[in-house]
Amino acid sequence: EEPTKLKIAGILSAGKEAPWETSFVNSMNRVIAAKPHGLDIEVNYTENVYDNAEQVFRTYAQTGEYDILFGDTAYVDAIEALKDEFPETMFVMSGSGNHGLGGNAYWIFIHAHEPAYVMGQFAGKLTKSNVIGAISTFPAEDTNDQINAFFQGARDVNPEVKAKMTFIQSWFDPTKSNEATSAQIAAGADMIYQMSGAFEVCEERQIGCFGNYVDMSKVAPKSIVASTIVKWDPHINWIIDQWWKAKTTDAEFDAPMKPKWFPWSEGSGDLVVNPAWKDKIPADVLALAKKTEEAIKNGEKKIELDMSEPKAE
Amino acid sequence: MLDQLLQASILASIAAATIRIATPLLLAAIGELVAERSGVYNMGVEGMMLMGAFIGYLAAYESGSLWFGVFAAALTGGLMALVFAIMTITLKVEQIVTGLALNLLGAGLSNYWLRAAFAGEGKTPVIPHFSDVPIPGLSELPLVGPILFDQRVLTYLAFLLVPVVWFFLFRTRYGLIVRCAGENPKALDVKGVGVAPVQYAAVIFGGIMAGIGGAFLSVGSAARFVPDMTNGRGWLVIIIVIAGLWRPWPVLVATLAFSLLDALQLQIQGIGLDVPYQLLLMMPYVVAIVALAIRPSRGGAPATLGVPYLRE
Amino acid sequence: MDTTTPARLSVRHLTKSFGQMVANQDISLDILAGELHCLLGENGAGKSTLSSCLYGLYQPDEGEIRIDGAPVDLNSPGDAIRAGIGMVHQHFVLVPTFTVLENIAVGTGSGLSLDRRSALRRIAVICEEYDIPLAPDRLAGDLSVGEQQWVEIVKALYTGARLLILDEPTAVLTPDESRKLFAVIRRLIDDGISVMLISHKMTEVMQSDRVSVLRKGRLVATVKTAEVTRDKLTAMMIGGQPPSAARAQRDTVGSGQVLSVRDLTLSRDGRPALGEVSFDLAAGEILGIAGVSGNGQDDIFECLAGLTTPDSGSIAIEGKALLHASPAEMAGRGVGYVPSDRFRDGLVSDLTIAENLTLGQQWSSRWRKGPLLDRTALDTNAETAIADYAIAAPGPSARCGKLSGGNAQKVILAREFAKARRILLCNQPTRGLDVGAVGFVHRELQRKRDEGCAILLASEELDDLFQLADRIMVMFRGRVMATLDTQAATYEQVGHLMAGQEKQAAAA
Amino acid sequence: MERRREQRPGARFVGLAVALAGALILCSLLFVAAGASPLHAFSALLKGSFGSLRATGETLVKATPLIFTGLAACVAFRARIWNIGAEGQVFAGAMCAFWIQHNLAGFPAAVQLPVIVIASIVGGALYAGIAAVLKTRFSVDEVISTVMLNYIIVYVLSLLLLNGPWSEAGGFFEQTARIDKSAWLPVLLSGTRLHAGFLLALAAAVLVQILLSRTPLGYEIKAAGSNLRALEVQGTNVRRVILVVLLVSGALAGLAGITEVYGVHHRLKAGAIMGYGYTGIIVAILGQLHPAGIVVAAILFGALVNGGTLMQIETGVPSALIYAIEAILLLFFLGGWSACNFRLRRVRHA
Ligand SMILES: Nc1ncnc2c1ncn2[C@@H]1O[C@H](COP(=O)(O)OP(=O)(O)OP(=O)(O)O)[C@@H](O)[C@H]1O
Ligand SMILES: Nc1ncnc2c1ncn2[C@@H]1O[C@H](COP(=O)(O)OP(=O)(O)OP(=O)(O)O)[C@@H](O)[C@H]1O
Ligand SMILES: [Mg+2]
Ligand SMILES: [Mg+2]
Repeated sequence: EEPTKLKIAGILSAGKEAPWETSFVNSMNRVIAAKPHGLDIEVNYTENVYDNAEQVFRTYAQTGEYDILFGDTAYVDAIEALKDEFPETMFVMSGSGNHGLGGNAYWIFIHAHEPAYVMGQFAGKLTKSNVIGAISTFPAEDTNDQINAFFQGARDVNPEVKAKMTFIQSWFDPTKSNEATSAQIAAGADMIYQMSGAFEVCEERQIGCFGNYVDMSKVAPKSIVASTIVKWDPHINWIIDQWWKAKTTDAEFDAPMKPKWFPWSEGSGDLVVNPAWKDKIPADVLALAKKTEEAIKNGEKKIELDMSEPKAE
Repeated sequence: MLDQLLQASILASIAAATIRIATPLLLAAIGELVAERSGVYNMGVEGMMLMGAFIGYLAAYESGSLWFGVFAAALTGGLMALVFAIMTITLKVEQIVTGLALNLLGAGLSNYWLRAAFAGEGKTPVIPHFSDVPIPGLSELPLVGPILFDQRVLTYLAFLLVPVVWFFLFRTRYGLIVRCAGENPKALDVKGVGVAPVQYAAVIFGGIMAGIGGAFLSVGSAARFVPDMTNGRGWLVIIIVIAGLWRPWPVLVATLAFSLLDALQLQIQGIGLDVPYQLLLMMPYVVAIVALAIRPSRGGAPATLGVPYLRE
Repeated sequence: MDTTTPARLSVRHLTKSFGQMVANQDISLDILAGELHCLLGENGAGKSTLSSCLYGLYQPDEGEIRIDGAPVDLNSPGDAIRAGIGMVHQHFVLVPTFTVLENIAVGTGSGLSLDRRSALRRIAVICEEYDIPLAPDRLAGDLSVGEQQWVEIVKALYTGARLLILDEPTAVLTPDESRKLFAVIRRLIDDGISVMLISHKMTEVMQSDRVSVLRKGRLVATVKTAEVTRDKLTAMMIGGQPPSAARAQRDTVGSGQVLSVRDLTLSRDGRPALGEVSFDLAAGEILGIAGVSGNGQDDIFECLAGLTTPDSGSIAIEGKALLHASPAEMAGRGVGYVPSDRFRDGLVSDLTIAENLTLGQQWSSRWRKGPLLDRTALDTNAETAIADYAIAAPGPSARCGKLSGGNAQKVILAREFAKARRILLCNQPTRGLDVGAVGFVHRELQRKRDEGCAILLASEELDDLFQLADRIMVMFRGRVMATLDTQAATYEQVGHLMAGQEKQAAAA
Repeated sequence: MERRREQRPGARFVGLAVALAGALILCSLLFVAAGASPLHAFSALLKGSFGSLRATGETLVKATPLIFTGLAACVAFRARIWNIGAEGQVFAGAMCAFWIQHNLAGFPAAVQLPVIVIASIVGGALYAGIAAVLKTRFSVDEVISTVMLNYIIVYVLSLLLLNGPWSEAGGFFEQTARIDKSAWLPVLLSGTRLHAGFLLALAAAVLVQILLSRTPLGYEIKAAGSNLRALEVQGTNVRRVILVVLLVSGALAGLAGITEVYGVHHRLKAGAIMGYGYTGIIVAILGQLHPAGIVVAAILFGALVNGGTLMQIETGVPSALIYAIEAILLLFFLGGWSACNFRLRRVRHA
């Protein structure tokens, strides 16, 4: 007899308003609407979990009601402590800071470096000062990959480009992030990858900025050139498939030891150009970006996955 | 690399950033200065700023008016200060502890309310924010014009308040009363002037200023609220008042010094000087400690700061 | 002054208690217009409490206060000021960082601006009328004690008082300054202002028109001063015969220098505090220090107690030089120190009597059992001290903050006498004490001297010095003016020296 | 209104009961505002904190660091030394312990555990010692220095963890690698996470009680809290007292670091040890600066934080509310307690 209901706990490291969490929730909503395997999916979220993970996972697991405990970041310690005690429950961890545990502990990874590379091409082509920048929170593998790809994309189309890098050392401090932006602008940057999510200065100074995780065009209509969009849909679908397989066949949970990630071609991300900027971008640049996107998607072009800490020049 | 730092455009950027970073600190510090001059050590500035930032954002979002947001933030700061005043002035509860409790309250309530207000939306909406208002004429001055005279209204307000508060404290009858409350409240009491009303007024003024300082963060410089967005600025304000020897002009200098270090640190990162940024970020605190340790004068603290006044 | 003069202030059946403690019980008295009315009573008799009730600082539990016949509700000093009452408090209520003008003007006037001009004018008028010397622009913190007292008085007059309450204003004044104060009081009375004066000094009390005597919170009687004698008043106050305060004559002063001080020089905040002070002190001798407070006495004591290191000079105890000794080392040499401000320097209010009796010796093996304090030893010690010094307290574990001034002083004496094997430093040991307590302190000091202890005694009460000291050293502006043999010295001579007048003193 | 002389215990009890009722009503209103039934929320809170052996164990786990930081505040505050720096001293304790322990891989637990405990004491004490030296030698107010030291050490840890000598090989998170099991604080009760640190905390509470009430240092703390000057005049080196008090306070705070790192998270990272210092101050005050009271208050706070998780899962009330509840409890408690010191006086009119 096949299950008709699926109950998921979404265990978020920060609040839902943070872009990373927003992208997760948005993807989850799309999956719920799509009803994979005809399942009625219910999701209950807990926010700001990061340092209290073991207790939150355990509290969910002990209710016995939840099929999948879906964590959006590095929860390997908590999952390792619990996975054998709750063999019927499926545990999910995401991104860097984890390691493979197998069994009922699944590990997914989001890499948005491919669209980030294309954004880098925009930046490299559009910059007048030949100085581009990136502002991020902390250096972490799953953000470093994007920043490195962004810089790489720019350099590949414009060898003159110099890159500036600032970490604001806070998960979310818009004021600091804005000041960091001003500082980079003063240092000559006119194309900035905003990973710490504050666009006020970009808007004011009307320089080119790039967003990530979700489409930032509405947030900063005057300055956003393009945004990478993170889509968890293939990952979530894969997890649900794995769960379905285990529940409908005799197979045990058997998670791979390596992280599961999906390339752009499989819908793990997207690139949205701000409609308001479309006219300002020369046609050849748009064409180049289109071409690169297709090449990446059909496998002709491989973008190096560089997760080391990006450095300024 | 150093020569990069010394370029005119970079220096101008650092100067302008210093003034922006200084604004919320200065607003709150001026308020705290007056409160401490009246003898009350308000350690709840962080909580008041945070609630001010949140309510300012919420009110601006709901009403569509940024100035209404600022007004609501001032009200919120004032209200929290009223709670603080009732606790410490009327009920004589330890001031440091009450301040900590208010910080906790501010953090908890703003975070909770944020979640409750925007539950399910998954995202807090971005609102418009104040933009720069160049002062005609002055803002066109070469070099200093764009730095000093192309700022937000709240920034002008903050800097204008320094001479105003100086005049109030040292040139008016009420200023003398406020200072007397901090130096020897009994001297006020025996003149038939109630100590409590003076301290209430000073503390509430401090709260209002902290609220506006917080609002500057959420509607003046960012355009949204994020949990814990004050990020320790309330504590810095308390340090600034002490480093500024409880006097308006030195407080201004201390505020600018802290802000300059912060601006410098961001600029150095932006230029790409290969110094670990943690070192740069801790710089203001280290410098402050050293400055406090070697400062020549130790005076300035109101004599009965933090001591509740009892007649008997 | 006859009783037909209308009463400026009438108190009827006033009762005020603090918890169980009844500080004022059923007090009824009248202060007439233009009279000098003295309030007399032992420490803790309730004089300050009564004044505070009259000034609206405390609200009486029962009773009625009338001003010029009309009942008033004094809920705050503001009410009192409006009713024409001014008060000079037992302890100064000044802001040291404010100027004299600011101290006087704060809280007065109206409007936003601080009208310095008119304030200056009013102060000048008052100062001229009563011949009070004041410099309005000096910082209150820079003033001498006497000058601060003038500020307090002008402050009270500035608010337009018609009844002035002075709570022990002369306790800190020199004889000269006290005389001057009385001259001012005279003028006030001539102007029709009533003065209620609290004092422990009989010479001053005798100058009043009428005296009200308080004992243990109750009014014993109000009498016309002209109709009583000093002894009668004292008997009323303490409820018995006063102890005789005759100077105990001694033939021999102990031999052997115990303490030798040479050329002690000290400056504080850049200002000279002590200039080349030298003296010797022998076992069994009492050396008195006379001087207006603030003329270096405190500095000598702080140097000797190890609290301050002098800039130059030498201190030797039994020939052993000890210039940079810490308080603990000094105590270790058998030096006991009775500080002038007992609640600031001498006692910890939150500690019990037993604990205060061992203050500073908490690590001594005498009071410890292994790493822990030996409570039994502490308590036994305290019980002995309570008995020996007749300390009025419930027991060893009573907190010192609850003791009256006299009893607090006894706790300090008990501790320091035990510590003072060689030298006892006594700075103002009788300040603010009542007659009974003063007599007790005198007897104890004599006993200690007879045991062979060398005693350095500073007092603003010349009576203390003339009764106890073998020699009197007079200090002025940090310097020794002269050291006189008590037998040969006169009050007048010492008074002149205290005021820095060498010639007149020599002539006298 | 005027101050009461005598406290009747009855009045105090009533005052506190009223304060507690007020706090509960205010919290209930917040629950209602969040769209949850207060009854449901409170019962979830209770169930989550004491509903089972495991829940109780978890509550005690959460209480453990708070006991230490509460005691740290208690020792300092009794002497009226405002050590706001327990936060940084927790970091220092954890960092010092890790610094020494991570070189001891392979040693048996019997060696590593005592080393960890001692190192955390030393680390916390030394860091507090900086504030002590600043206060006694340079007269820098301890409130200021400790607050600034709190900020500085966060960056120092970050420096060490992020591409620093302590960062996890191949990792980018600001944390160390997992600590070897041999250095974990042993679990006391199987089926819970309750670790030996809790016993350590109880022992510390007893020791602090003895220290305060029975030893010469406790005597000095009491005296310093009332009249530091008299203590000095009477021959006690008050610089030493200030130094020792801050060292003891810092040492206690330092221990909170290892209970979290070696008892709960098994990694050194900022998030594991953050916030306990400030909360400890509140715990100390709620516990009336008495060790026994502090243990009770810490367990109460542990229960709130612990139960808050289940409350959020069951009722959807954001767990951030827990902090507001803590603050409201504290404010009402302080207000109620203080209000008992006063009685209203009817002003008679003649
Ligand atoms: N605020 C108070 N709380 C409790 N008891 C008090 C208070 N003020 C005074 N007392 C007590 O009331 C009694 C009267 O004190 P009061 O100060 O009026 O005495 P006094 O006559 O002025 O003594 P002195 O000559 O020492 O100044 C004393 O026993 C004192 O301990
Ligand atoms: N200020 C202090 N701080 C810390 N420890 C102290 C202090 N004073 C004394 N001690 C310690 O207390 C112990 C005994 O102190 P002390 O020598 O004062 O006692 P004692 O009564 O003279 O004892 P004994 O007669 O046995 O020498 C010594 O071990 C000393 O180290
Ligand atoms: Mg008195
Ligand atoms: Mg010895």
